[in-house]
Amino acid sequence: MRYVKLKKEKIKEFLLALQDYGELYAPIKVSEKYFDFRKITNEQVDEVVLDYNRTLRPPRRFFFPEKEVLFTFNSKKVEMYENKEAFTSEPVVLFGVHACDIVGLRIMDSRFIDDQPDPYYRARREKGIIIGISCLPDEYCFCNVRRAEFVDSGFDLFLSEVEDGYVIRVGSVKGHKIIDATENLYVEVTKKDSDDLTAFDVKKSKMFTVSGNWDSLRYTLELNDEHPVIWMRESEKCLGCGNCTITCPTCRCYDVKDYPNLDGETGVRVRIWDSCQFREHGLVAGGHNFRPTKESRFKNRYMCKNAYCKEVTTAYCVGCGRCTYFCPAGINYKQNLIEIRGGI
Amino acid sequence: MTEELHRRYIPDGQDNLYDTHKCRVLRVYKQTEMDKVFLFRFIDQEVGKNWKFKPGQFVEVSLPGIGEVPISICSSAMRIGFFQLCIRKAGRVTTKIHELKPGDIVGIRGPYGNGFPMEKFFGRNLLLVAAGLGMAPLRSVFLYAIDNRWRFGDITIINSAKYENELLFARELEAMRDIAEAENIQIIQTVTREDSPNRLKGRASEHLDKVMIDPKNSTVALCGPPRMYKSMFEKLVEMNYDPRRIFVTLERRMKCGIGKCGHCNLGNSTSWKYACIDGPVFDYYDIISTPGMLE
Amino acid sequence: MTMKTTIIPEDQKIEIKEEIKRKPTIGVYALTSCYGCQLKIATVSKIIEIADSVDIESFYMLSSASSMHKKVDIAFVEGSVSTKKDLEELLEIRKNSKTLVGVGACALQGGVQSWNHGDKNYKDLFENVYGKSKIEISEAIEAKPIEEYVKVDFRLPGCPPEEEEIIYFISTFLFGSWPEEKDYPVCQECRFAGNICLLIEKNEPCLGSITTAGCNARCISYNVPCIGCRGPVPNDVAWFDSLAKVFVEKGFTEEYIRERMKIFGSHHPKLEELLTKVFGGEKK
Amino acid sequence: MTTIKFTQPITVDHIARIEGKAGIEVQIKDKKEVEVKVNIFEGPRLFESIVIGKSVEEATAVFPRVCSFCAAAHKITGLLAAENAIGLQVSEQTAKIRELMYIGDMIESHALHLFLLALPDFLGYPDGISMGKDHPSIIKTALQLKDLGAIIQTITGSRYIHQENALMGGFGKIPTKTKLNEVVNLLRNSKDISTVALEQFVKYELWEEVSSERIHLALEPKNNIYGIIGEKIKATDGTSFNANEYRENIEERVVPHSFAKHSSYRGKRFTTGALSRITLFSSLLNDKGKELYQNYNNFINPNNPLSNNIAQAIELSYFIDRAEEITLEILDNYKEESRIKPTFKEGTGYAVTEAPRGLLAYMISVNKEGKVRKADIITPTAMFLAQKEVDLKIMTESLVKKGIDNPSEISQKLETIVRSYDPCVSCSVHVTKLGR
Ligand SMILES: Cc1cc2nc3c(=O)[nH]c(=O)nc-3n(C[C@H](O)[C@H](O)[C@H](O)COP(=O)(O)OP(=O)(O)OC[C@H]3O[C@@H](n4cnc5c(N)ncnc54)[C@H](O)[C@@H]3O)c2cc1C
Ligand code: SF4
Ligand code: SF4
Ligand code: SF4
Repeated sequence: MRYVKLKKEKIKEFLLALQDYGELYAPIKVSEKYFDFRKITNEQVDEVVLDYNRTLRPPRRFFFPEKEVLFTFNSKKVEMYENKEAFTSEPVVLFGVHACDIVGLRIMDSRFIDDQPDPYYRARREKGIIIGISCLPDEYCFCNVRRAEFVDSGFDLFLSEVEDGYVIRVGSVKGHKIIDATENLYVEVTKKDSDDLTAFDVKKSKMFTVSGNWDSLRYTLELNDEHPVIWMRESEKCLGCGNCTITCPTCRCYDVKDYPNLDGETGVRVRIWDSCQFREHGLVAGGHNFRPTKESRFKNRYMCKNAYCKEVTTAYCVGCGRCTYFCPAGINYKQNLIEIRGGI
Repeated sequence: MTEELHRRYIPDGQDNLYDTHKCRVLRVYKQTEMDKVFLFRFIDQEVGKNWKFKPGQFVEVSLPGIGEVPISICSSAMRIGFFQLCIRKAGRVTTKIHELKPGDIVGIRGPYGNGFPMEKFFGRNLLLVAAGLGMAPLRSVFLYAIDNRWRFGDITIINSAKYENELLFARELEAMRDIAEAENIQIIQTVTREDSPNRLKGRASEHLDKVMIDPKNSTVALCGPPRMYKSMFEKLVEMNYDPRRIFVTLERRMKCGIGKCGHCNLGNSTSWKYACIDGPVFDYYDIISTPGMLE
Repeated sequence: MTMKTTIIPEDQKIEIKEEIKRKPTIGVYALTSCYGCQLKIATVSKIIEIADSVDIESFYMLSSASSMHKKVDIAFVEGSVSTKKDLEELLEIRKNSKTLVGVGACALQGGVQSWNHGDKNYKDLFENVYGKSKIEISEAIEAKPIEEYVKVDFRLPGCPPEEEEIIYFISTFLFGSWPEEKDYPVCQECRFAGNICLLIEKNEPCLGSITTAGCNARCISYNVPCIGCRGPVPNDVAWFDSLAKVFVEKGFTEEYIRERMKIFGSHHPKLEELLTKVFGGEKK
Repeated sequence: MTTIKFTQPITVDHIARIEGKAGIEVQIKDKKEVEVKVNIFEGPRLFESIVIGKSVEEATAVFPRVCSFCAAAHKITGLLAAENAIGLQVSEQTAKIRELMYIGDMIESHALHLFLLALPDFLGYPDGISMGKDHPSIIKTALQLKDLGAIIQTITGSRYIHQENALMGGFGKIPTKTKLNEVVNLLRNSKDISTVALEQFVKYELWEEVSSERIHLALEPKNNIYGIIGEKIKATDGTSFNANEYRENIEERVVPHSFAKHSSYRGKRFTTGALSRITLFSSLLNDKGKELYQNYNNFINPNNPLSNNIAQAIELSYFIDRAEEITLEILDNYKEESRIKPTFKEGTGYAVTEAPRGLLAYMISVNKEGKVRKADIITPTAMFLAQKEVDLKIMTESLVKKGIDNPSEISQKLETIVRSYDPCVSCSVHVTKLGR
């Protein structure tokens, strides 16, 4: 690995420089409690927040947009024409991604690239630039037990906070090129910085409210598939609104819909994020629903998120805390998992 | 039929895995009031020549502007360049498919799914149990077995439906009766909801005792509505069929057919499966480790 | 020892008849409403394209050549049944149409005029406005969704409906297919839009989570909590009870919650049942 | 009494190309005595009753649903009355943005009425769409102007029908500067088409047969700029009264043939609308407006309802200028503001504004929790309905006198007159409590 150091006062310049590599997106404060990755123009670099808790919308949306035209078609000719947008669009430079979200993206990759690549996702992802940043957990975070509190791949650059700046780890050829081109921004990494990094890690690990790892959780969950209380009690509160899955950095479900035009001939085939919390997710022709109740849909998410993701970590959940933070019904996913586990 | 087919989602000559190949409808046969059989041929002969599938696999049929649906291939895997689909009019897309006439074109991608591991069936007796639309994928298995008759022991097929006029491929099976006898193939057709002079009465499971093949050394393939599986499975085990040699095919909602869209997930956190890539054919070990599969 | 496959008797082959293609005929009708749905249909940006691709037989707001008695392929009906005359007209429209699309909150949920459904006696409400005077032109009856009287084939929700959906409906019909119903809530689109959640953050009585999606969370994008104008999510997934509990925690009273949910949901068959689960038997 | 119907009673079951459901019924006795009824069978929606006991904030969200054509008018008038009831004073900027939104409604409604509902009568088409086939440039102009009005309402109110963004105390989100600048550009680009409607209508003569004396009522605009908001109502008979006295001055009564009530001003029938506004306040128009008014003065006969089309056409052009002015004023003093959350106390508030079709009056009374105790709405259509019936009667009589007895010819003419009023039937059936 290659390390350089960026002093705090150079952050702005660094962000401005990043604009040369594509459309820059970074976290900004959008309301009292919320942050979101938004497009950053030259005037907005000051608004970029470096110590946010979590963003409203997950980073996957930059590579797997909420709504995306897959094809335009001509129904008379029965022909479909690939939408080239994903291939021709500007690369996305995503600044300020937390470790858990980087793991989240790699989980997305495992389904969308590793095994028979989805061309749209891959095109966007391969040209995209990911710049990670270190963070400290709040009470919603449990990335540590998900083995997602630290990453050593999946980013181009990673900024780790030290006292007067950031130590940047370079994680890819693209990362090297960015550093090479902006060499004058950096200083050497010192022993003090290295000590700072360790101190930061120590501080961070002490802030987590859970410890160890939850690798065995999926077995516990399976054993509690018929838990007498928790599923019913919690799903009763659920609004079925899908906020948990939409904000989740690793949810991948999508629906495909054809939108015809008024000419009776052409139109678009679109994919839209779906959610297993919606009724139609498990519905098949003839009206049979494999997840007919709110409880069964509710449970499905817990099972999916805790299933084994052998390609990346140990589970599809990275412990970012979004599904609790953004649940209007105040359902505490982390707490529920703890309850099922019977301990932290 | 090699294992290599299983993971090859992108047919040759196509770089977008969601793109389709044009296929022309050659013939349309009415099966029942709700079901029609369509015979397709690839317009691009090259594609057609190289296009192979395994019994139990399915394709995504696409009508631009209406949508895409997964449909099991019901014809013999031995015929190159042609395939048949038996389609029930169930909703938006299938209704539109039912309006197709010979000469019309649809988009096809696939084949998808694991299909039946036919080579594991070789040298054994074969029991096929179909209920309703379940006959569609099992017909493919059945035709495969007939085409490769020497590789199998005795064969029994049970075809069931609610009413006589809903029995799929009933006439075809009927027409085969003579040959079947000569070939040691037993055909049982039964209806559950009415008395019919030509058919047996009752559910498929009620006629298992009539099956002539020896449970030992047999492979069973089940396909039908999920609710039939559980009792069927128990009964078969009771009758000494080897549970490890019972295969079922499952239906789930599917949008992509290739393990991306997430709709067909089933199971719980230790056995999280996608019906489209891990299935739709599942075996005993899947069944015991994946709750809800037989529901 | 192989056998030839695909033995299908010839007589099962299907006869092919060529259909003659013609433009579908449509009618746009109103019962009692604000005429907003018709206005919206009349003013969609692609109205000229629509007019080219279908034959508009009736459209009262736009054309004096309109008539209830003409046969049409697709009838778009807005408005609630609020008079005996409305009902007669509705039955006539149903009789003359192959497909009937209920349009808007009035037709589908009874509209805001149903706000008091189940609470106040209709006669009192009426007399409050008209006194005891007799109106002979037709008999007024309590506003009801059209589905209480006739079969509705498709539902185009909204107060008024969104342009995108109007075009989607007509386009699918032109393709010889039909539109898919949305049965997920506004929250989905609200997150897509990157809005903050007014319910969580501002404690606003947002009905997004029980309201049918399709508006791209229009109001919330303007910081205005959803009042549910697209009607409760269909297919029994509008969880009035769970949301009521959240509202109670935020300090809203039972009366307020019930009344807010009733603006566009008073005819929902499950509303009272689910609210009773939260608030107990007697409603205040 | 024998009724001699000279072939059959002339009835128009359902007048098309108006907003709402109404019919005309004409009885002609002894070839001269004419009785005309405008039957309004749009079902009642009882707005004033249903909001009782409800939170006033929700009530103001429901009021625009009285009518889609003037949703913004109902929204804003309702908000003003509600704010007056609790003594809430909004910021100047809020008032301006509201006025802009209201004008957007005016532009949209006038454009729709003039081009799509009224003009086909004159050009001889059953509807605007078939008219558009032969006159594509007219329909293009119509849609452009309608869009202009719609866009103004959308950026201010969130959409052009039922603008949820306008709330008590202000807006959920105020339009951005970028959006406002876009509107300014659109307005500027629309100036050259702003008089197309006027040029069309002045090709046709007013039917003199329908002229008769009438009283006009209109709101005296604040700041002496021709407009929408004001406090005092003036009448052409020289009288005037304050908005909060409207219930003492305008009386409503139920008639058996209509779910809309008939109104009178101090016992006399009267009319209201663009023609009334222009009759009373043409001197407050801007220069261009005044010029148009002068140039087409022959076509503006206060006693002829058909002149209302001309008045609307002049207004359409004027309000495009006025919208630009207001938008620029907003931009000049642009402030990031959030709305004032209302605090409730007991009170009664009145508001009268000029809706596209004329005076719109609201009274809302709330208790200390902010629940509606009483509400009262009088809509323009309810106000001019009685006068309209008289006009139709006069018209029929003179046609009969001339020996015209072809029912379809008569009914065609009558419909044209009805349309010239631009009646808003949905509005009119939500009417007030009786003056009990
Ligand atoms: C592996 C597999 C094999 C199948 N084989 C056959 C077959 O051989 N013959 C046959 O007639 N049918 C078969 N089906 C069922 C068939 O896919 C559905 O009947 C069809 O999708 C209904 O679509 P529709 O648009 O007509 O119905 P709608 O109810 O209008 O469906 C709406 C949408 O839901 C989706 N959907 C609904 N039901 C299903 C479903 N069961 N599976 C996946 N998506 C669904 C469709 O994508 C469709 O766009 C099979 C399904 C699966 C999963
Ligand atoms: S965010 Fe909360 S309320 Fe909404 S679906 Fe998820 S768990 Fe249910
Ligand atoms: S099944 Fe549910 S939890 Fe899993 S990826 Fe899909 S939406 Fe997310
Ligand atoms: S603001 Fe309303 S619509 Fe949006 S997420 Fe929250 S509850 Fe749902």
